[in-house]
Amino acid sequence: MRKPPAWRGPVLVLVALAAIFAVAPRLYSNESVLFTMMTFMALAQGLNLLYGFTGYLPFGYVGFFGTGAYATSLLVTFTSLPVIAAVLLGGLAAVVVGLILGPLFRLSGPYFSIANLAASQIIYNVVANEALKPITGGPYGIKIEHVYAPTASYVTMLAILLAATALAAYFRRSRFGLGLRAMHQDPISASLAGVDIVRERLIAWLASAAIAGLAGGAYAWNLSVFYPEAVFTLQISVFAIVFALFGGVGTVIGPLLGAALLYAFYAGIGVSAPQYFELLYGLLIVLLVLFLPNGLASLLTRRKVDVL
Amino acid sequence: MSSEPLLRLENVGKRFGGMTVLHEQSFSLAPGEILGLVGPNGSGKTTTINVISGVHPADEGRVLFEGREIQGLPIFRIARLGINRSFQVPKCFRGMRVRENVEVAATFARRGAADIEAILAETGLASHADDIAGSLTVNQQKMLDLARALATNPRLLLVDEIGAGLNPAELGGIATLLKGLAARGIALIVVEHLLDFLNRVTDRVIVLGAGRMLFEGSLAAASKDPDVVAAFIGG
Amino acid sequence: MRTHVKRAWTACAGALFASGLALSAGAPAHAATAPSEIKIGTLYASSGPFAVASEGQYHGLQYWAAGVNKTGGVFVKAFDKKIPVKIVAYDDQSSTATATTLYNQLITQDHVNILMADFGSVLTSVAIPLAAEHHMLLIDPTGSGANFFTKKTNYLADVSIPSSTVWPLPLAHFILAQKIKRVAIVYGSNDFDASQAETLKTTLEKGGVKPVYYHGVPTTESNYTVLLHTIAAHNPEAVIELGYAPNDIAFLHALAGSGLHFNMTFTIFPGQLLALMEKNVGAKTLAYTYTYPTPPLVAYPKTTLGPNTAAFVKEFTAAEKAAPNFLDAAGFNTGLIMQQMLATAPKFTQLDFHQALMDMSGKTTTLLGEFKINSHGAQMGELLPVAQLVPAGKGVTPVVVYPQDKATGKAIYPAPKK
Amino acid sequence: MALLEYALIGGILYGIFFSLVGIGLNLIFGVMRIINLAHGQFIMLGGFGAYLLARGLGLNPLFGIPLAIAGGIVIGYPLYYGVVPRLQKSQDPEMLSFILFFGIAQMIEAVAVFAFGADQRSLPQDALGSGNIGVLGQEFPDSWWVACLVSVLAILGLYLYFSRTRLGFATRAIMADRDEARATGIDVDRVSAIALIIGIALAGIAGVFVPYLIGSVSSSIGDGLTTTSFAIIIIGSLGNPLGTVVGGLVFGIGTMLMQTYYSSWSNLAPYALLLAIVLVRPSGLLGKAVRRA
Repeated sequence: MRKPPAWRGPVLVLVALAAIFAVAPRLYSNESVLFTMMTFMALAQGLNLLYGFTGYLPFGYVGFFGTGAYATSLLVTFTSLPVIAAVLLGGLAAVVVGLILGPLFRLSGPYFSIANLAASQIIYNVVANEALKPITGGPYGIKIEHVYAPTASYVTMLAILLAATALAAYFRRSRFGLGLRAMHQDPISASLAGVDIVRERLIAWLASAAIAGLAGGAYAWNLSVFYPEAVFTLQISVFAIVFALFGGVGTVIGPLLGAALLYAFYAGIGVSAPQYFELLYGLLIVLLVLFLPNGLASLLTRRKVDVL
Repeated sequence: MSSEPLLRLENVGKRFGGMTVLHEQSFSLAPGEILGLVGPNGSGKTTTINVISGVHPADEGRVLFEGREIQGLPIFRIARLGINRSFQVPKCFRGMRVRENVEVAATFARRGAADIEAILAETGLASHADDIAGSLTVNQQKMLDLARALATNPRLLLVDEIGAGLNPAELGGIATLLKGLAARGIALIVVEHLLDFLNRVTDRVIVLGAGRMLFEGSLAAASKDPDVVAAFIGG
Repeated sequence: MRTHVKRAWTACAGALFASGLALSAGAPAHAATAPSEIKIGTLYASSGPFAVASEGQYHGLQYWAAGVNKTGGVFVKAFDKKIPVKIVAYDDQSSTATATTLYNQLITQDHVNILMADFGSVLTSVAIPLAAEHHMLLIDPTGSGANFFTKKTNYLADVSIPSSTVWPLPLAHFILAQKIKRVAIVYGSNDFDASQAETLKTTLEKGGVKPVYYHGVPTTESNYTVLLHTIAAHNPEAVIELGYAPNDIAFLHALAGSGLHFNMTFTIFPGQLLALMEKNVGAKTLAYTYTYPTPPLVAYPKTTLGPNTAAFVKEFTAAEKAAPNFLDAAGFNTGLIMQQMLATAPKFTQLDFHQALMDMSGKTTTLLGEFKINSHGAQMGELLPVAQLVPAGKGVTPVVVYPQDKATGKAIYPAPKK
Repeated sequence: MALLEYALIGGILYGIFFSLVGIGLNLIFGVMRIINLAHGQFIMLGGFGAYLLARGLGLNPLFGIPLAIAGGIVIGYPLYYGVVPRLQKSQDPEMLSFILFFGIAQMIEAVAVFAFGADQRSLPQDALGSGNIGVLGQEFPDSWWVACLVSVLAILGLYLYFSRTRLGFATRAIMADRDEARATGIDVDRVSAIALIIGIALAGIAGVFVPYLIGSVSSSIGDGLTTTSFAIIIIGSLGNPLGTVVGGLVFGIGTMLMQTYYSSWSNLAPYALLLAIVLVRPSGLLGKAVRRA
């Protein structure tokens, strides 16, 4: 009754994001920092799709990222597909991995997280295995310099970030999202209300996987020379989790805000003293869990502000 | 009344680990009928409800709803067929508002439009519609459970110990509500310890003891049955 | 209610812009005339598997810079005057991902005049495409991985260590000369070790010796106990372990604890970081093993550029109160080469820098030996001999056993059991 | 054949040691339903403790054992009262503890980097005996045997604690049902705090031997050890500390066989085992890990 059109908030956020990252390279020339910031914003948002809306924390989220990065690079290496198609297929590869890992949902929260972490380590150890050197390059990394295109990959990553954000807005505002929220609170009651929790959860999981896979593909394109460690390091999961938690999971702007602020902070100061950041992030997690489990966004929701 | 009952259980059994908690349970229920389930703790009352609602699927036997086998179906399918329930310990969406709790069920059950405001009024929650569910009292949360179930337009409603902790006036209100639902054609299975309360809503009860049906008939007759007496004293 | 949504995203946008602007402070300064200082950008690792070596290399570079700045800086031919040197350095913590961002930072934000890689092939590898992309000459002190040097380039020069394609040649020839038939090779799965292993294997096979065991392990491997038993099951006479310093330490540890004995055991890093290895694995374990001795363990008395090895050791020890290791020497040598490059390049451009290095190639000898790079950027000079570590007092000392013209003694083969 | 014997005997030694590695995590979970994601970091601290004693003070690394116990008390006691009751009041203590202890893990790791750098450190080779002890002609370093012996003693001690002491009995009561235990007058907080201390101390004791068994200790080994420990206790039986020994042996023998015959794939072993077991036998071996829904 008192509501403006439901699409207005999401559209404003998307337009703002696009505008900011379209203009930013003119103001600040280390595009690699901007690119990485977008990567982490997309990852935090992608992780939010699962964790924020279902409560399942994908500790091995980096596994999808690495899968996307390698699938894209291998397609570029062994086929003549256009890179952008390879990036899309990188997202698809992550979805396939997500489907294979679907049975993990038989496990309750923390065991799901640990098993997911184990799964990501398996993917990493397979991709980085000496025995697969002829295919993946093994521990020696992979090179796709011949398609190196900083601007195109930058735009692609921006598109992925926008897609992730649009998905989060959909989850937040739609009937589908209502079902997810209900499931998050009480899966049995949600089922009794008629919510197909298995299907809803799987869709959220695959959407989350797809975002990480796409981001991995675009990241690989931007780096163009990388070692398996660079796209499979647990630090990527850690950053995505901390950023999303800090901003506030279950919202649309929370993960964006968290990732932008903390990564800017990291890029500004942290690169020269990373261990301070590990300490700070650790402390931040402890404080958030104890005092602000719903992140920055909850400072607003507590005041009854309707945060998107 | 048609020849096919709304709900029929045929030799339904349930085990947990090595222990059988429900033996060869068979009974049926017609639309608009209220069936009371009584028995000591651990006799299988809640298990029966869990089996019918799909929360814990049966290991043996058949559960037929409108002639269709439903054992083994996921909970949401059973709910969409028109079976719903409340819980002894209420399980509402604690972080959502009261109205949203009901909206979820009205949205997903796909059983026709539900009048959310009417359901809220019926269950005495109208004045709390915008409160967060977790902030309600336990009794209010039980009513919210019921409201959530009603929003799916059920044909069979399973009510688990809704009377515990209520004062006589509140019990009277619930009894009226349940009878009103039955009058609309909704079949009810009511699990209850409070026999007075049960007596007010139905005269057909099944007495369970150690997972077996000991008696089926009126409450008054049940109290004279030696098996029933033994079970209650033994339990 | 919804207006708050707007406020929230505006705040988000504001935060982003603020952070972006804060980062971009320090606008680019393009030097059309002589800069007030020559900015040399590099990375070092204060921690991680490459830390010990990387810090040595960085230290050597700082020592060089302090030296030239004391005399007013380096002579830059393009501007015909001396200009002080400024080193812009970041800590990559041995992480390639961090290193990528930081190399970018050096190029795009700090606009360094000369880009110099961190220690070793792994940390160098990510800089190579970046340098090429930005048309910067990458001065590569110690990144020797064979696949860096596969095509002609103007943007890469390996200055202080031989390319892995030629590095193991003396070792292979020594093994063949000793008539060792059963050789086991275990190497770290990284460009540096794997390309050495590859060269070694190929050369041995050409000489009719097919390794009985040839296996890569993760660069982070720290437990060789089981592996050693698997190797022993192949009955090798010689076991060649090619790794970074932590691998070598772990390998030698495991060997000492295993009760196994081989006629010849070879590792790389005792020849570069002898003091560290002695401290970590003990002289007893090192005794009679083989290595590539590097300056200052081998000395080049005659140089055309800079002090000779002995003089460098003396000066460095006096200034730094500690004897230099190879990586200190490598860092210093890299400084010297850049100094000569600036002193001879007619114009202040990356291409002129590269040409200057090419012109120096084959005509320059430094404390590390002959400086000779090919058109792919690979270092073909500065070859390292093979030495055996023999007990001397409480420690061990290298005795060069191959090639003949550099030998200072004969190999004690098979190595005596302890 | 000799290789197979070597792998099997080595696997048993390695496995018994890894039972010790996992057991503290399992104890804490069993008693408090808290997931100590900093478990591997506590092990790492134990390793650095022994390193400091050995390299700094020239003591035998075995003095790291009392140091680990002291460390368990100093860390465990305030940690329990600082966060555990608060977590248990929350809606989902398992998940929140998981994230919280992950934060603690990050902090410990960062502090370790400040204190020790990120380099791999090893202990004096001959401190636990410089020779080899052979069984069936297969020789293993003395340090492996010492580690194995200490592990057996620690696990035996834990068993005696459970079966012979009042505190141990109370601990078992809490593991069976926390609320029930509280109702029967057990000081649940005190007993749980002691269990947390024991759990951390056991991790620290395991850490003392890590430099010998896996070659070195460095500030980054924590996460890997945590995951490995999870694999071990899930293979054993979650919440049952003594079942950990079974898990340890399966892991140890499996890893040794992999290292011997498929060494390049051996890093996969703990993860593959973990995943296989949670997916194939979720109810049988896992017990509590399976979702009730």
